Amino acid sequence: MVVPILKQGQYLIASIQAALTDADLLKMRDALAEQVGRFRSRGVIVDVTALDVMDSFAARTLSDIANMIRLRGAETVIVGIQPEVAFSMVQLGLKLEGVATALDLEEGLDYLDHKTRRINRAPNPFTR
Amino acid sequence: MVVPILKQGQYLIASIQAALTDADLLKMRDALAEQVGRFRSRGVIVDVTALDVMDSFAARTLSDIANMIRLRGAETVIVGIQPEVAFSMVQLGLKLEGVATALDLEEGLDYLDHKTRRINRAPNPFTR
Amino acid sequence: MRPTLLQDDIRVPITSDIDIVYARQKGRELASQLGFSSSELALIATAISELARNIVRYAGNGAIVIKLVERGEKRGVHIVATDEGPGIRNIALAMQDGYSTSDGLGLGLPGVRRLMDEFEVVSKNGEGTTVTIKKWLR
Amino acid sequence: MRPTLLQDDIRVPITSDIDIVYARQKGRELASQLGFSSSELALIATAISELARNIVRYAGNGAIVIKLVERGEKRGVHIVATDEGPGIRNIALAMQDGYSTSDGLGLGLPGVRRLMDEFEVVSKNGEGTTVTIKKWLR
Ligand SMILES: Nc1ncnc2c1ncn2[C@@H]1O[C@H](COP(=O)(O)OP(=O)(O)O)[C@@H](O)[C@H]1O
Ligand SMILES: Nc1ncnc2c1ncn2[C@@H]1O[C@H](COP(=O)(O)OP(=O)(O)O)[C@@H](O)[C@H]1O
Repeated sequence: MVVPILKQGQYLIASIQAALTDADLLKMRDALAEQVGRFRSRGVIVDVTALDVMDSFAARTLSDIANMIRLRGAETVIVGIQPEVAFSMVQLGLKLEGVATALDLEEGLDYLDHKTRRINRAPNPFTR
Repeated sequence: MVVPILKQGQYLIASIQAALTDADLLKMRDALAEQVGRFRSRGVIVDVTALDVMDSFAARTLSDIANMIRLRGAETVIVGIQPEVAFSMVQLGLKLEGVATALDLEEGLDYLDHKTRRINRAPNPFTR
Repeated sequence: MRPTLLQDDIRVPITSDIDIVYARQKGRELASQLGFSSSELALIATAISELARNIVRYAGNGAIVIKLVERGEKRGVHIVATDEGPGIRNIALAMQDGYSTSDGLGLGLPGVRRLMDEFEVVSKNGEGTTVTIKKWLR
Repeated sequence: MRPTLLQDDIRVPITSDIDIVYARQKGRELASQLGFSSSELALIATAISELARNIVRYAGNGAIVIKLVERGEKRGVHIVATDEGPGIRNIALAMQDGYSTSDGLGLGLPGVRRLMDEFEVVSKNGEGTTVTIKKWLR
């Protein structure tokens, strides 16, 4: 199952499905790194609302993605980690350190708007 | 005894009582993880002013809470650790690493305002 | 006291990464019949995911067996991850947070122990690894 | 020199997590009669909390006995946490910071030793565990 990646304005939005294999996750990682360049995206949202389990491989891949995307000059935010998934992650010892998180898509967009505004947009406040 | 959780603007405030059992603490943890989503809160304050003892279970649960809440996209700050409780914690070897702390409720609110402002408020600098 | 079996067990052969997903879905399904909370189901599914991945990564193939069991008053789920791979050279090291012989996070085995109520690993050099975990209904 | 008892001791049966809170409150109450500072009372209550939780977690049930004692010039509080649980398999390991057979932080026993003036643990496989701790008034 391939993760659909949506281009929305300056951002890319990847929506992870429940039954995602390791290979699918790695494909998503590579697709995001490539498309950020192709579309000159400023930010990436990975929506994990539907994800049933965030194990150490998924957590590691998400943090790899955030690091790769940063090196490509864009920001990443993970949205939609459910309470029970957050609980399992914490018990397992996964922290997603250095990776931005937000409640849902809307908050994630807010985060990116803010995070990328400083750098990318409106160098002159009077033009806003 | 259930820990009362107050919604104040964008924040949730949980006030821990002295005689709190392990089960009460875990219930508070789960309630906070859930309510942060329901109320779209940006921050959580856990007020431990009244807590008589912070043992290894309480410390561990507070740091789990902070990690879970962060995965849900919000910030947590622990406020009101009393001097003698802090002293016991240090002797016991508890560090609350990676968990923000503040002197009291007021400082905690300040901390959250500052920590979440970046992301949430004042898209237009002239309205501030 | 040996736990008694509540119903037929499920055996998921593990040979590739699709099986990891399948095994954890099956585990969740079976455990939910006992009435575990959604948080507990997530813990159980996560534990299966970690053990199944270790089989694929370190042994190539093996199996996950999931059962519902009863011991005295308690009912729970009993999961065995087994393979005939190279075995774990140093179990004490493998149980430490952060220890990995591959490029993993090294949180799988110690993390699974934290997630479950009971945890046992038996491994013999060159003969394989068996990890047995249990979670009891509260 | 054996310490002499200053007044009746208090015995708190420990079977569930409510008893942990009750035991530490009782310990604080009794110790405060000797005139311990609030910092010392917090240390004592914390130590009781850790030992009581270990009883609930590892032995299922047991008791905490709290006494005020006198030895020569010194007066202090003397606490015994006792259970007939499985015992501590390896005491040397259990006394190390960070060692836990459950998902604990592994700071309970070594931490309690740091909190108190005297600390002793006796444990026999299959027969239970007794931890005795003392804090003297300065
Ligand atoms: N089924 C297995 N067969 C052989 N070795 C294993 C197996 N499972 C785990 N190991 C060994 O134990 C180490 C720790 O495993 P784990 O804690 O799951 O972390 P990770 O898989 O991230 O390395 C692995 O790096 C590997 O060397
Ligand atoms: N009363 C007890 N009965 C049996 N085992 C115990 C008892 N108390 C402690 N232990 C063992 O000693 C280990 C270390 O205990 P402790 O330092 O309190 O840390 P934690 O409880 O966080 O594991 C425990 O993990 C357990 O294996």
